[in-house]
Amino acid sequence: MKLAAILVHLNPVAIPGALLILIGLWGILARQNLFKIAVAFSILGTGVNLVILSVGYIRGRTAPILDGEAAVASMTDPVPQALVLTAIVIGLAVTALLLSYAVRLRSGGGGSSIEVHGDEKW
Amino acid sequence: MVNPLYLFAASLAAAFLLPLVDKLGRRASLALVYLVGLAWLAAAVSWLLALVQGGVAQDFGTAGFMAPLAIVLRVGLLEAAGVLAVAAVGLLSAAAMHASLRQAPAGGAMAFLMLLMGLCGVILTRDLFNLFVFLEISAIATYSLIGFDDRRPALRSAFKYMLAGGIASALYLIGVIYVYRFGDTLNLDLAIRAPGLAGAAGNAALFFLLAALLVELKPFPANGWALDVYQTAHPGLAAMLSGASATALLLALWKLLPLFGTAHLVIIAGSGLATFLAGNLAGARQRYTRRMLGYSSVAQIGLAMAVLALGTLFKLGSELFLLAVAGGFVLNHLLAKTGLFLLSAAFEQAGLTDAAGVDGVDVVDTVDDAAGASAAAQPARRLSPLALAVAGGLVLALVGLPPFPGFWAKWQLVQALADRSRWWLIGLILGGSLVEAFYMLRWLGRLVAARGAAPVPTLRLGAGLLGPAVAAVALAGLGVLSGVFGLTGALDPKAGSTLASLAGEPWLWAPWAVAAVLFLLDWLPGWLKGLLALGAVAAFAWLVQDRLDGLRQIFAIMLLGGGGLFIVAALRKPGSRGGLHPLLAMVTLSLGAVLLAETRLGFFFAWETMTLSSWLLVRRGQASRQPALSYIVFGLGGAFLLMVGLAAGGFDSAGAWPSGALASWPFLLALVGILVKAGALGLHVWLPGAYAEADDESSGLLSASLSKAAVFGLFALVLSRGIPGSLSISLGAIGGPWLWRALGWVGLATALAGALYAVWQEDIKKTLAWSSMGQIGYIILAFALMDQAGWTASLYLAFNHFLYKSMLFLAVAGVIQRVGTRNMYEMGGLIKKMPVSFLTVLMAIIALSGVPPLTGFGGKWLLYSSLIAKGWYLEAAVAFFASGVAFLYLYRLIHSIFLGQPKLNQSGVREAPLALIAPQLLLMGVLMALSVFPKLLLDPILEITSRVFPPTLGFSGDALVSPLGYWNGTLTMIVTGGVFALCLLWLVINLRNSQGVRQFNIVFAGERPLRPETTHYAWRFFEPYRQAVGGLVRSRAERFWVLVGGGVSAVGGALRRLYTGNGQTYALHVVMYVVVLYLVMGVVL
Amino acid sequence: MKELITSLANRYGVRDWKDLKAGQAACFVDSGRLRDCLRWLRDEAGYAHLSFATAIDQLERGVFTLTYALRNHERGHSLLVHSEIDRTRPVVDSIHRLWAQAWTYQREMKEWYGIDFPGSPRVDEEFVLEGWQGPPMMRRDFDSLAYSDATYAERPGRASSDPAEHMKRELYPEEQA
Amino acid sequence: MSDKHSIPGPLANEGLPLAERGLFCDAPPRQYQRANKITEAFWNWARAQSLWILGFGTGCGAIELRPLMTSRFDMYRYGIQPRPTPRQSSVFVIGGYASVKTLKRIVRSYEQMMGPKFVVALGSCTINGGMYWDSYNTIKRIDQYIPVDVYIAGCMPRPEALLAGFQELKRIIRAGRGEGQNEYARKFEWYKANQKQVIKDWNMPDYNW
Amino acid sequence: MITAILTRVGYALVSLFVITNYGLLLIGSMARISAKVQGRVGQPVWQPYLDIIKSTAKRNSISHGVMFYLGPVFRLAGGVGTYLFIPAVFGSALFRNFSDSGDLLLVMYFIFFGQLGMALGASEGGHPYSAIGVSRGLAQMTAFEVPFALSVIAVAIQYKTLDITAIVAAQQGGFLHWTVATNPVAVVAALIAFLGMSMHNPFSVVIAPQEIPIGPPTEYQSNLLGMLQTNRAIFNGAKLVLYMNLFFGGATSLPVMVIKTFLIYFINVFVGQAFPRLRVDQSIRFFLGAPTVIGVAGVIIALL
Repeated sequence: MKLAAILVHLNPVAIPGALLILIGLWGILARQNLFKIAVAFSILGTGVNLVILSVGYIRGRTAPILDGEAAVASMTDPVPQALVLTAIVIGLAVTALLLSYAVRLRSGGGGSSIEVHGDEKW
Repeated sequence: MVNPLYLFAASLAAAFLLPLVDKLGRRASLALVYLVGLAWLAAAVSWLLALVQGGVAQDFGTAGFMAPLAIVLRVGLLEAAGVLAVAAVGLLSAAAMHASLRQAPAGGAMAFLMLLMGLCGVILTRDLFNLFVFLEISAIATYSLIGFDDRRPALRSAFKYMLAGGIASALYLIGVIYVYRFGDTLNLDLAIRAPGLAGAAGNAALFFLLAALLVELKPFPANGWALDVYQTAHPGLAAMLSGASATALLLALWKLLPLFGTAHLVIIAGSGLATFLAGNLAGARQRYTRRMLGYSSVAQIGLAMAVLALGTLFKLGSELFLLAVAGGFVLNHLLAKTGLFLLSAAFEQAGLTDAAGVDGVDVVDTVDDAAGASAAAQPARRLSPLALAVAGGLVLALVGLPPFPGFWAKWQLVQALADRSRWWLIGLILGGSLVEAFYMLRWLGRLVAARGAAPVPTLRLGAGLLGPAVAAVALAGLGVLSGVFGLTGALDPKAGSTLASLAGEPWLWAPWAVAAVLFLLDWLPGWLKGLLALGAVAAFAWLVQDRLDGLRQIFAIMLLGGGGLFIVAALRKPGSRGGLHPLLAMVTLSLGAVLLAETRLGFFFAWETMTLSSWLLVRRGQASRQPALSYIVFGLGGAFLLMVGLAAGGFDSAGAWPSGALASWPFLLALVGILVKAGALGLHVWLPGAYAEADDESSGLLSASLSKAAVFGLFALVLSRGIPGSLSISLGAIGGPWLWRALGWVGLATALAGALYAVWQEDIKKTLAWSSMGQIGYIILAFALMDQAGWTASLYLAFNHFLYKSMLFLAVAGVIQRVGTRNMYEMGGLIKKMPVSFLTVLMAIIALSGVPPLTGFGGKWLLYSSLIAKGWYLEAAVAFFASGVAFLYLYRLIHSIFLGQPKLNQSGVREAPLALIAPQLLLMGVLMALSVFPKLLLDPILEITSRVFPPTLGFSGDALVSPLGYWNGTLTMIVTGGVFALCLLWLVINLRNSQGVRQFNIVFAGERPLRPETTHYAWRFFEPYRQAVGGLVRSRAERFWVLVGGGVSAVGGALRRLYTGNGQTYALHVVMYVVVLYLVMGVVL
Repeated sequence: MKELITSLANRYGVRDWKDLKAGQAACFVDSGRLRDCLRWLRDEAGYAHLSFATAIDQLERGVFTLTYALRNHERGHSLLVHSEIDRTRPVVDSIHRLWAQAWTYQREMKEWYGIDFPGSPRVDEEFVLEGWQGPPMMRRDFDSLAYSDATYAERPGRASSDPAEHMKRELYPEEQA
Repeated sequence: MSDKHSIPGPLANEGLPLAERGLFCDAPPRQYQRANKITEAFWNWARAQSLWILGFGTGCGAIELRPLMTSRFDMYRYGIQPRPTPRQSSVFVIGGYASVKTLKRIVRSYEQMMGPKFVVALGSCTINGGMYWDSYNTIKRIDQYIPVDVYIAGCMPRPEALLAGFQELKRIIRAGRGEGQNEYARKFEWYKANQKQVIKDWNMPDYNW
Repeated sequence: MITAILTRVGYALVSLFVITNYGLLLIGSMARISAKVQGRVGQPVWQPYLDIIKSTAKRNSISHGVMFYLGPVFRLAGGVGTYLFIPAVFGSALFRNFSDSGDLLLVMYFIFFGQLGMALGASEGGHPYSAIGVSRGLAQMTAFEVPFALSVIAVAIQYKTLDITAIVAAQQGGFLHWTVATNPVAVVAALIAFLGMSMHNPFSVVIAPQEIPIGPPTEYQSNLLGMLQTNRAIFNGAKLVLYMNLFFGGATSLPVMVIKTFLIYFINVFVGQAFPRLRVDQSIRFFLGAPTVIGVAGVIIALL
C-alpha cells in the first residue's frame, strides 16, 4: 500500500537515470579495460542526462513545442531539455577523446588494461 | 567597455579558421593564436583601466536579453584582473610551447585557443550552466592539449585526468539541474537570492555543485591525476594549468561563494587546509622537479581556497581585505608557479631531463643524505647569473619571502587570524609553509652550483628565460608596490591606507636597492665592487645616524661596522668574486634595517630580509648545500615564530605587549623565534654547518655581526620602540621571574654546550662556530638577569664578542686562504710565517677567555658579579665551568695553527693579505684601547641600562663598582704591564748565549723526530676530556631534529603512497572524497 | 703420531723423526719441500702456531740449518722442523704468507746470517743493527775480535789474565810466593 | 778559553737529506766564556750543589742508579736528583757499556744538554770495554766520543761507589775543572770524526742543539 | 703623587721579595718533610735557591722563537701579578699590594694569565709532550675550577661581597668567625680543588715525569727554567694567601700568615704523599663528582 504510493511518486525518468549513473560509476571504478571504462562513461553520461530530463519532466504534460495550440502551461519545462542537448554534445566529445586516447595508449604498446598505465605515481 | 562576446566570437572564429589558415603555414596559425591572446589581454587591460578610473562592473547579456532570459557575462574588477592573468599566462605558455605547437597537428593550436577562451568564460559568466559549458570546454581543450605532442606519459595522465574530470562534470550537471529545480534559475545572481535553495534539498544541490568545483580545484586526496598531469604534460601547459586554470577556477569559486552556507564553507576551508598540508608534506619527498612543483601548486591552491572560505567564516576583514589577502596569495602563486613551470620548460629545451642536470635539478630524497651527494656530483653545467636570479626570485616569491606579494599576504593573514585568536590555524598554515619553503629552497639551493672549483660551462636558456623573467619581474614589482602602498595598493591605491605597509620606513628597502644595483654591476672588478659596497654601507650609516638612539648606536657599530670590516676583508682575493659583494652589502644593510625598523611589519620585513640575504651568503660557500638548507629552514621557522609573536602584539608603539603578556605564549614564541637566530641550545643545529661552510669572510659576518642582530632582537622584544622615550617597559608586566630564569638556563646550557662542542672540533671554522654559539649563550644569560648589571654585562659581552670574534674570523680567513685547509691538525707552526695573524689570534683568545688585563675580563667580571648579586649562584658556577672549557678550545686553536711543528708543505706560506690584516690591526687597536680605558665602552652602556633599571653599577674614579666588588681596568693594565716588563727585563739580563734553533731541535727521548705530522700533537687533542665529560653533549638536539625531519618526511612519504598511479584509484579517490565531504557536511549541519 | 710421521714421509720425504721429550719432536725435510710441508702441517696436521724460526751456522758442513718450531695446541705437541741450505747459496722460500709474523724472523736471519727470503716484507731493512756495514755478524767465520780491534778505539794498557789464576793470586798470595 | 773561532761557519750536516736540513739548526757548538772569578766560583758552588741527572739509562749500570734514590742512599741530600729531559739536566751518567746504537743516542742527548754539563761514566765497559772487549758492536772507551769528567770503575760499581764518584764530580766542579762542554766544542772535529767512524748511518745534524 | 706611586711600588717590591723567599723556603721544607715521610734525610731546605741559581748560571740556552721566550715571562708575570692583586696581610699597608685593582674575580681570572702564556710558550717549543701536558692541564683545570668556584660563591653569599679585604675583615674576631668554622663544607670543596690546582699527587698527571717528561716545560732550560722555578714559589704563595684570606681568616701579621699558609700547604703534601696518581679523565670525573656535590652543599649551607 505505502510502497505503491512511494512507487507512484517516484519519477519514472529519474530512477533509471540514477541506476545508469550507478552502473556507470561501477564500470569506471571496477572495469580495467580502457574501452570498457569509456563505455562506462557513456552510461554514466546517459544516466545524468536522464536525471536532467527528469527534472523538467512533469507528469501529464506535453512536449514543449510551441505550435500554437498547446498552452505554455501544459508543457513540460523546456530548459532541461535544452541543457541535455548541450550535455550530450559535451559527453560525445569526452567519449570520443577517451576512446582516441585509449586507442593511442594501446597502440603504443601498453595494452588495454588501465593498471599498466600507472608509471607516474607518489 | 568592450563587449566580451566579441572576444568569444573572435576566439571561436579563429579556432574554426585555423585549419584554413594553417594552409598558409603553421607560423600563420600560431600568429592567429597569439593575436587572439593579445586581444584578450588588450581587452582585459582596457577593462581594468576603465574600472580603476572609477567605472563600475558591467553586465553583458547575450542575444540582446538579460537574465533570467539569457546568459549574462559580467566584467568587474576581479574578472578583468582574472582575464588579464589568464591571457598573460596564456601568451607566455604559448610562447613556451611554440616549438611543440609548430610540430604537432593544427589541433594543438585550436585546443589552445579553446582553453584560453574556456578559462576566460569561466571567469566572466554569471550563468551556472554556462559555467559548466566553459569548464567542459577548457577541460576538453586541456585533455587534448596534454596529449597533443604525443608524449606517452602525458597520454596516460590525460586519461586519468579524464576519469576524474568526467566524474566531476557528472556531479556538476546533477548539481546544476537540482539548483535549477529548487532555485528556479540558472543565473547566479538570481540563485543567490532564491529562497528555494535555502533548505536541505537546496543544500544538497549546492553540495554537488561545490563538490564538482572542488574536485576541479584538485583537493587532497582527490588530486592524483593532477599531479601526474603536472609531471608529464608539456611544462608550458603545466604553467597554464597551475597558473591560469587554477586562477579561473578560484575566481569561479569566489563567484559562487555567496551561494554557500556555513557547512559548505567549512568543507571548503577544511579541504583547502588539508590539501595545503598534505600537498606540502608529500612535496617534500619529490625528486622530479615538475611533480614537486605540482605538489606545491596543489598546496597553494588549497591555501587560497581555505583563505577564501575562512575569510567569510571568521569574518577576518572587509571584502577588500579578503580580496587583498587571497588575491595576494593567488597572484603570488599564479606568477611564481607559471614562471617556475616555464623555467622547467626552458630547462627541458636546454636538454635537461626533469630529474637531473644543473647540479642535479633533481631533489634529494631525504633531508640528510647531505654531504655525500654534494661532494660527489660536481655540476656539469651551471645557470647563468640572470637565470639564477630569475629562479631565485620565483622560488622566494613562492615561499613567501619579502618583498614578494606572498609575504605581505601572509603577514596580513596571520595578523587577522591572530586578532581573532585562531592560533591553531596560524600553526597549520605556517607549518605547511615551512615544509614548502624547505623543499622549494632545497631545489633552489641545488640550482646554485658550487663556486671555486674548475669553471663549468653555463647553461644556455636563451629565449626560454623570457617567460620566467617576466613573471619574476612582475612579482617583484607587485611585491614592492604592495609593500609601499599596502597589499591592496597594487589593486586600488585608495584602499592602501587600511592595511599595514612600509610607507613610513623607506630605509628598510635599502638592502634591496643596494643589492639590486650591485648585482647589476656584478661584472665590475672585485675591488671596485668592494669599494662600492663599502660606500653604500657608509652612506647608509651616515644617513641614518640621527635615527639611532643609544642602544641602537652600539648595535650599529657592531652590525654596520662589522659589515664594513668584512666587506674590506672580501678584497683579500683578486678577481670578481661574483655575487659576494652585493650579498655582503645586502646582509649588512639588512642588519641596519633591523635596527631601524619602527613597526612590527618593518621589523619582520627586515628580519626576513636578513634571514634571506644571509642564507644566500651561506649558500655561496663551496660545500654549503646542506648547511645552507638547514640554515634557511631554521631561519624561516624562527621567523615564523617571531611573526606569530609579533602578530599578537609588542614591539611597536601601536601594540605593546598586552599587559602581563610578556610571559604569555605569543611573547614566548617570538622569544623562541629570536633564540633560533641566536643559536640557543636545541635550536642551534643549523649553526655549525652554516658558519663553517660559508665563505670565510661571510662566516665572520654571520658570527660577529649577524648573531648580534639576534641579541638586538632580544632587547627590542622587551623594550618598546625608542628606548629613551618610552622606557616605560612596564617591568611590572614582565612575566613571572621563572621565564627569565628559564631563559637564563637556556643561555647557560647554550654556553656550556657550545664550549664543549668546540673542544672536539678538528675544523677550525667549526670550532669558531661553536664558540660563537657559546658566547651568545652568555649574552642571553646576562640578558635574562633583567637588571642593570645583567644588561650591562650582556651589552658589554656582545660588543666584546663582536670584537674578538671578528678578529678571529679575519685571522682564520687569512690562514685558510694561505694554507688551503680548515683542519687544524694539518697546520702548525705558522707563527713565524704569519706573525700578525698570530698576534691577532693571541689577543682575541686572551680577550675571549676573559683573562685580564684585556677587555674580555670585564665581561666575565660583569657576568659573575651580576649573577651572584642576583642570587643565581648555580648559574654562576656552571658559567664558570663553561668559561673554563673555553680555554681548552682556545688553546687548541692557537696551538694547532700557529705553534707546534710547521708542516713541510707549508713552508711557502706568507702573511695574510692586507685586506685581512688591516681590519685586524684596527680591531686590535680598539681592543687595546677598550682594555686600557674600559670606560670608553662602559659609559655609554651604563647610560642606557641605568635608564631602564635602577642602577647598581657605577664608576668610582677608574674603578667600576658593583654591590659586591670592584674592578679597575686601567690599574690592572698598568700593574700587569709593569710586572710583565719586569719579568722580561729579568729574562733579558740573565739569558746568556741563546741559540735560536729549528723545529726539529727538540729532545725526543734520544731520537729525532721523523716528520712534522707525527710530531705535531693536534689530532683529537682533547680525547681524554671527551672520555671524561663527552657524555654531557651527545648531539641530542641533532637527533631530535633529525627525528622531527624524519617524522615529517615519513608522514609525507605515507601520504604520497595514496597516489598509486592507477587512474581507477584516482577515480575512487574522487568518489570517496565526495562521499566523505557529504558526510562531513551532514555532521556540520 | 704414527700416521703423521708416515704421511709426512710419504708426502714430503720427511725423515729423521726424533722424539726429543714428551710433547716435543724434531724432524728433517729437504729445503725445496719445506714450505709445502709447513703448509700441510699448518692446515692439515693442526700445527697452527709458528713459535719461532731461526738458523744455525754449520760452518764445518758448509750449510745453514733452519729450524722452524711449530706447535699443535690441540694435542699439546711441538715439532721442530729442520732443513738445510747451502752456505754459499743461502736462499730459501719465505713463509710469511703462511704465518704473517714470520717476516720478523726472516728479517732477523737475513741480517744475522745473510739468508735471503725472496718476497718477504722488509727483509732487506736493518733489524737490530743500525748502519751495519760488515758481513752478517752471526756467521761463524766472522771474526768479532778482529772487527772490534779494527773499528773501536782501545784504551792502552789493557791486559787480560786468566780469571782462575788471577783469583788464586788475589786470594792466596802466599801460595804463589 | 782559547781559540774561540776554531770551528767557523755553519755545519754542513751532510748526514741529512737536503730536504731535512732546514729542519735542524746548523750552528756549530761554541766555547763559552767563564764569568769573572768570584762569580764563577759562586756559580760553580751552586752547580755542584744542584746536580740534575739526565734520566737516561744507557746500559746495565743504570740499575745501580735506582738505589741511589731510595731512602737507604738518598742522593737528594747531596742536591742530586733525576730529571727527565736533557734540556734541564747537568749530569749525564753513562750507565755502562755503550753499543753503537746507544752511542748515537748518547751523543744526541749530550749535545742537547745546556752547559755547563758533566759526564760521569760508570763501570769498566766505559773505560776500556770491560767484558765487551771483543764485541763487534760495543765501543771500548767513551771518552773518544764525548768528554768525561769522572769514571767510576767496577762491574758494576756499587751505589756507594757512585756516591763517591759524585762527590768527586762536585770537587771537580767546584775547582772549576768541569769544562767538558768547552772541551767538546774545542775538539769538536775530533769528536765528530770519532763518532762518525763508528756511527755509520749518520742521519742527524752534526750538532744536535 | 709621585711619592705615593713610588711608595706603593716600593711596598709591592718588598712584599714580592718576602713572598718569593717564603715560597722558596716553603717548597724546600715541604720537600724535606716528604723525605721524612719516605724515611730519607732529604734535600736541604735551601735547595730551591741553589737550583734557581744553577739554572740562572747556565752558560747557554736555546730558543724556539718569540713566544717560547715569552712563555716564562707570562708565567712569572702571572704569578707575580696574581700575588700583587691579593692583599697579603690584613690591615698592612706594606702587604696591601695592588689589591685595589679588582676583587676576587680578578684574582681568579688572573691565575689563567700565566698558565695561558706558559701553555703558548711551551707549544712553540714544538714538543708533543708539551702540548699533551697542556691539554691535560687545561682539561683538569676546567674540572677543579668547579668546586673552587662553588666555594667562592659560598663565600660571596656568606659575606655578601667579592672584595677580598672585606672578606677578611668579616672573618676577624677569632677562630669561630673563619669560613672554615662557619662553612666547613665549602672549605672542604675548596681544599680538594686546591689539590688539583697545585698539581700534586694524585693530580700530577700534567707533568707525569715517567710518561711525558714533565709535560709543558719539557723544552725549557737555563734561565727560562729558572723563571718557572721562581714562579712556582711565588704562585704557590699567592694561592696560599688567597686561600688563607678566603677561608682561614686572613692574617693580621706576617708570622700569622706564615703559619697559616704553611699549614694549608701541608694538607697538600700530606695528601700527595698518600695517594697515587690518577689518569686525567679519572681526575676530571672525580672533580665533577663528589667535590662538586660538596661545593653545592657549601652553597646551600651559605644560603641557609
